Amino acid sequence: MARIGVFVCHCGENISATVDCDRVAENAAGLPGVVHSVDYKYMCSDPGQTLIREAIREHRLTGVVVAACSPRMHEPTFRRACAEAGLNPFLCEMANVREHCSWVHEKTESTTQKAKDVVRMLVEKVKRNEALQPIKVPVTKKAVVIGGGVAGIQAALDIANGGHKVLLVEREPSIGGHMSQLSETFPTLDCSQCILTPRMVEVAQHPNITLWSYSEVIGLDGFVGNFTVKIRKKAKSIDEHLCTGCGLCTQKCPVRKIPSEFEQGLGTRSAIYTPFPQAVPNKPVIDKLNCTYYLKGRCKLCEKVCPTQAIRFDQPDELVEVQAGAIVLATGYDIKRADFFPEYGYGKYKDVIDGLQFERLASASGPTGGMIRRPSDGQIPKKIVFVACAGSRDPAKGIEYCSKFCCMYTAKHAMLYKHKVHDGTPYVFYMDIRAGGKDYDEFTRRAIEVDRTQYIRGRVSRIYEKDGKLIVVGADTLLGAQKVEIEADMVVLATASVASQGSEELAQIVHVSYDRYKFFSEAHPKLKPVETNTAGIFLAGACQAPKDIPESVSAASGAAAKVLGLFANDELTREPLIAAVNRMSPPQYSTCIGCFLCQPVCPYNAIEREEFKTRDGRLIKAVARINPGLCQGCGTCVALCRSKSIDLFGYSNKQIYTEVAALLDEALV
Amino acid sequence: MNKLKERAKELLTSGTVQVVVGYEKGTGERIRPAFITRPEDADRLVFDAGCHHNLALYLYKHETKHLGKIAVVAPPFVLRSILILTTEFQIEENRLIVLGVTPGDELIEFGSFSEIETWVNQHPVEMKEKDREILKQLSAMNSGERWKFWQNEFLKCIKCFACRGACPMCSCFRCTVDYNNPQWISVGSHQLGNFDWHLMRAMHLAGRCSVCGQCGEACPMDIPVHLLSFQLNEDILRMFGSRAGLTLKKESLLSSFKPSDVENFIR
Amino acid sequence: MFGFLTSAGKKIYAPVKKNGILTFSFTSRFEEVEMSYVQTRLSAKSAAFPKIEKLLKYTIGKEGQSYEEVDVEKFPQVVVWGAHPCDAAAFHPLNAVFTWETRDKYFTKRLENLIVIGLSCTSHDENCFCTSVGVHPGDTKGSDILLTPMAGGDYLAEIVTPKGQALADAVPALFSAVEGVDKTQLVTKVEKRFDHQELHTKINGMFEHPVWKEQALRCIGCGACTYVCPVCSCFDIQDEGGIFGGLRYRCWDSCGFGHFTIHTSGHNPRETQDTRWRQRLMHKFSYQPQRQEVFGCVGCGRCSRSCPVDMNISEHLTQIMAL
Amino acid sequence: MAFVCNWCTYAGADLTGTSRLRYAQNVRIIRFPCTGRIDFLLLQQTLAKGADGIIVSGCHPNDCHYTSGNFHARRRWMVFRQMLENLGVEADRVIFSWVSAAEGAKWADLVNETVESIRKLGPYQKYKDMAKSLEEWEVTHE
Repeated sequence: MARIGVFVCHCGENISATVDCDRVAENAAGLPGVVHSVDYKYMCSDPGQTLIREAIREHRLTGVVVAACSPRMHEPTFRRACAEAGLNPFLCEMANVREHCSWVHEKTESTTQKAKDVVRMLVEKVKRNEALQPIKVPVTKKAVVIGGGVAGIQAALDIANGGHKVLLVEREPSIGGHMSQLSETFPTLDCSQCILTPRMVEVAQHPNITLWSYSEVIGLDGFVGNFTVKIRKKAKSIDEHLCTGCGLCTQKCPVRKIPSEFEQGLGTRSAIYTPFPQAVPNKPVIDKLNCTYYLKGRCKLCEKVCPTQAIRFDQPDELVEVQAGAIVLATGYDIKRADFFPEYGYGKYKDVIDGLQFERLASASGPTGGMIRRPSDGQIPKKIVFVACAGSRDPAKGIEYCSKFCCMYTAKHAMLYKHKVHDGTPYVFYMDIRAGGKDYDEFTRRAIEVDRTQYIRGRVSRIYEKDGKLIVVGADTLLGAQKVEIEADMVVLATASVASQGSEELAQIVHVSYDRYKFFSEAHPKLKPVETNTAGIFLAGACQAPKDIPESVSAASGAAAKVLGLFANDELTREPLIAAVNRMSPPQYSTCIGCFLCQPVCPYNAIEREEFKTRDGRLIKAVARINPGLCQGCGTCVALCRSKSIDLFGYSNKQIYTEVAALLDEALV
Repeated sequence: MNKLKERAKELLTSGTVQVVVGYEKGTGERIRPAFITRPEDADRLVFDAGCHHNLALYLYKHETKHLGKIAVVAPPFVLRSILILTTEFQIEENRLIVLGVTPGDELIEFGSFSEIETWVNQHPVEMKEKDREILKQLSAMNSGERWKFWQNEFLKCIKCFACRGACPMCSCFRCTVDYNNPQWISVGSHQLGNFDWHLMRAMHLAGRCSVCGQCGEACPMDIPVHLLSFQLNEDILRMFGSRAGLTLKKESLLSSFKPSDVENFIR
Repeated sequence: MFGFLTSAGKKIYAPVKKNGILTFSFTSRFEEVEMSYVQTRLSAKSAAFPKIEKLLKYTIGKEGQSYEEVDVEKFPQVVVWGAHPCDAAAFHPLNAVFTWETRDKYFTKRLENLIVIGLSCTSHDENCFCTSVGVHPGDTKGSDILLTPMAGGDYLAEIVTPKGQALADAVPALFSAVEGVDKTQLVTKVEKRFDHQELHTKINGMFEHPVWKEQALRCIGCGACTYVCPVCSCFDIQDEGGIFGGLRYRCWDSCGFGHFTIHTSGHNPRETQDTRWRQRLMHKFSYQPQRQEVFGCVGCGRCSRSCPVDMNISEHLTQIMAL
Repeated sequence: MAFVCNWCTYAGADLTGTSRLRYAQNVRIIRFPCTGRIDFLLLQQTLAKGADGIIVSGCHPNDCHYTSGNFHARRRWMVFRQMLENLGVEADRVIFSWVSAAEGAKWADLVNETVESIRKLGPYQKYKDMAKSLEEWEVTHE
């Protein structure tokens, strides 16, 4: 039999000024099951809490209702007080008679009546509450970081420096990402590789970091604190332990004309290659699609020249399962390439290039040794047109967002060009200059005012070739949409930044949601920017939306902080207010029939399939099961379930029905 | 019809299936579901426009599954039901042979469920003239008149659950009405209990109804319960542009959403 | 007669066409009453065993629970008007169940307050099989007065019970003696398909017979047959209301439902539909005759008519007899 | 009767309190984790138990604490409301709204407007009569 205690708070005069508290307490005392009912000036004060604790012991209470302020304010306080007195904290409920009653109504009889009603509802609810135990799940203190660009590197280092093991998975032969391709960085114009490569080396040497390059995540099971990550380590065709990275094989390889990915096709590489000289790990891989041995079955020149006999042509792909407690996604971005801009002649005219290609041209380690030369004939261009927003902010191209860092790098490109080709003239077609950021606006101003870049506000409609020149046709909207034609030697398109290739597949593998542009979605756009809707999976860098380096790095550190916070606990403790599917004896096992309509409803992919089989393995029935590690307790599945097989602890069908009934049924007191 | 009988005979003789679920002649002019397990009984099978039972409801019952692999005689509404039940994991494609039949005496044997998907999309549903007529009358009524109409109809209800029994989508082992803590829906056949039951049933069929009309056909008290679902189906088509039973995509109406869903009543 | 009964404060329960279907209903207007029909949708059993019977009103208060029972003395005086012999005969097996071992005060009180004016059948359809279960179209069993239509619009009235006699005595003007009427010529002839005593003997030993499985395959497990049946007497007790009080009532239940016998544990002794179908037939033709010396079927054929999947009971019984 | 989600509308109603805005007294709030949790059966029961009007409120679209609960809820209400209309129930007695944690004033307005509009409609006698059918049950029903 229920023994409920009701505690009515005056909150000084906040409640008692309009609600007749002693009558509320008196009324509650008359409710079935209520054995103790008092009012007091300040329930949340120490003496107030003592009052509750003593009453629990003295009256052997099985439930407590505190009629006071909003539960969003003091529910934890009172639940703790109950726990201290030995009552399960989930057997304590609060009736909100301040924010929802005394503060919003005049002092009248019906205000007191409302308080009585609310108390009655909660008294009946609490009778049906169950003692719940917090959910505890152990935490595997190892993180997997997917993607080895600057964000992944930063996240890995931060976690590793926090004292936890990290596995960094990169699909390319080397880490470094797009940042390693950049020449200088805005707004300081310091050399990109100079600041990045020390970090890359630190990753390679860090005792807490394991680096698997040339590897991809192909599966994920489990939940926060307890993930199992399936990874394919693609065959590099070399024995990494034996290889010293001397580079002889790459020099001798007869296949040399492969367009280099790192050089954005402006340079070439061999079939056995390291992407760039500062690569980490600095050990080559064989590109099976271009290697003569793999294509024709002979050659093996690299094997012959290798001083340590490290070449392994028969090496298979390796599938590995790794246990991890947290995952950081840092898969970065791509830029839109050829065919996307037929009107600009991209892919048709050699001298129409994209921003990353210009970075390589401007880079001291690039194919031209840092000289700005036209890809077509190696001439130094005297006029370059930079086109900002090539694809971005263009609903017609299906990309409505701003790619964010193009304004800045276009200004940087113009400056770099001007610094290298003093008599050259850079033009920039732009829609708006978006230079919000520390020292950013000053930087673009410098490009305009000091380096005399010609900024033209308007869009380019067409680019065509005429007598070896590229004719750029556009409009200057500041001069009343006047038509502008520029005879340029080279055109650089700041093409839209898009989600990196394979993002959608990865999102599906790891069960995080993604937006319509395939960028991963954060759990809350403002307050949970690095969390995903799957607990234990975090976002770093441009895989979430276009981000520049400082932003990517801060997001990465943010994600790392979240991981470290998670790893600070041996066990995860969560409020047990989660859903569960019922179970019963065979042959039904559950009233659930396994229609799994609840599965797509769950934002957390917490609903799994549980199969019951005979001893010889024949399936008897498949029913839904809710993974307590993943469920966040929204209850959408509960409302959807036709057979009422799912219920939600803390907001069970019984409890909420009772609240309605307690209010609307004619009370007998 | 002869083709159907022959094919059924073949399937049973070769042991490809152990039972053919189809239609046979019943009492007087009535037609009823038939379970043919012996080749020689295949001659009992009939098919014409009067074959109204939705046989899909037998396909997941363990009494039927127990017999072995099943072939089912499937007019269009059964085909649609099969698709819905497949998306709800109640029917497995490899345990079923579907013999599609049309009033035009065609026999279409579907090689795969995706072929069914294609076929049903090419052959849209048509409501019976009589049903359309009543729906028209109902939508011309004002709210109070509609209330009166349905209250009058529900007065007849005896809560025998024939509507539930005849519906393949009512596949639950335990119905909401059997759930008693709390008792959402009264078991008793009083006015409120009847009203709540029919409202709940129609809601649970929202986006899942194959428009076979069997719930109304089964009612021993002649309550046109199927019209509740028919009307809602039309509304759903208008609101969301979708009809149930035309796809194998696991995306039921109420278990999915579009951020662009448009309503006009939320303040 | 009708007018007399209404004015005498009795409620008349008669076949009336309502919302498109012919069924027993309370009426005070004779012109509504159908006097020539094959069968009503629902039987007349509701007069004594309604689909909902309130039992008590309970309250939950500070001092615990309290309840107040329904006063059976307030049950109305009811006349069942124009029930066919099958319906009239059905009150006998119903009474046998409700007085078996314990006397159900609700049913017996209602039955006590009941006068049954029967109406012999002048027509039947393919579902009727009363003659096979020991009832016939002019059977007086269960009626207090049995009317049989005669040529010219008059009725042959047989006064069967003292209750009937008392009624006849109250309105002597309506009755006149006749002689030499051959009732068998006035009523319809229903072909006898099997003998119920033989069926009883046979079905007793058929518990494990495979025929149940075969017959029940198409059964969809609804309760239509049991709810329209004039003899089926299973009920469920429900408490309904809020958390401070409510009503306890009983309502019809059906052995055809999958949940009819399910235990709290989830175990169900009648796991499959064939065991439920077997129960229905065994109960009517084996257990009831054994325990209460009465058959649980009067051959009205309603279950066959209302079955959504044409589970024709007489056909199934004939099949069983042929085994 | 008001059914609200914990994260937006409940907090919004708290804000109404903190801002000391006044509104009509005849509303009682029940807290849910999310509008997605609110079963249409509960609305049915609430009407059956004699409520004259219901407010259902939660986070604005895209603001759901659980990402998508309110989107699912919205679809459910679209269908349910249509169903009520088809059955001749006065659907305007069930008011749906999005009230965020910052919209304390909107909450006060919503309650006042709802109470006003329900008052115009009067007590929902038809539904109450239907709900009383068991209590008044006699054998006169067939």
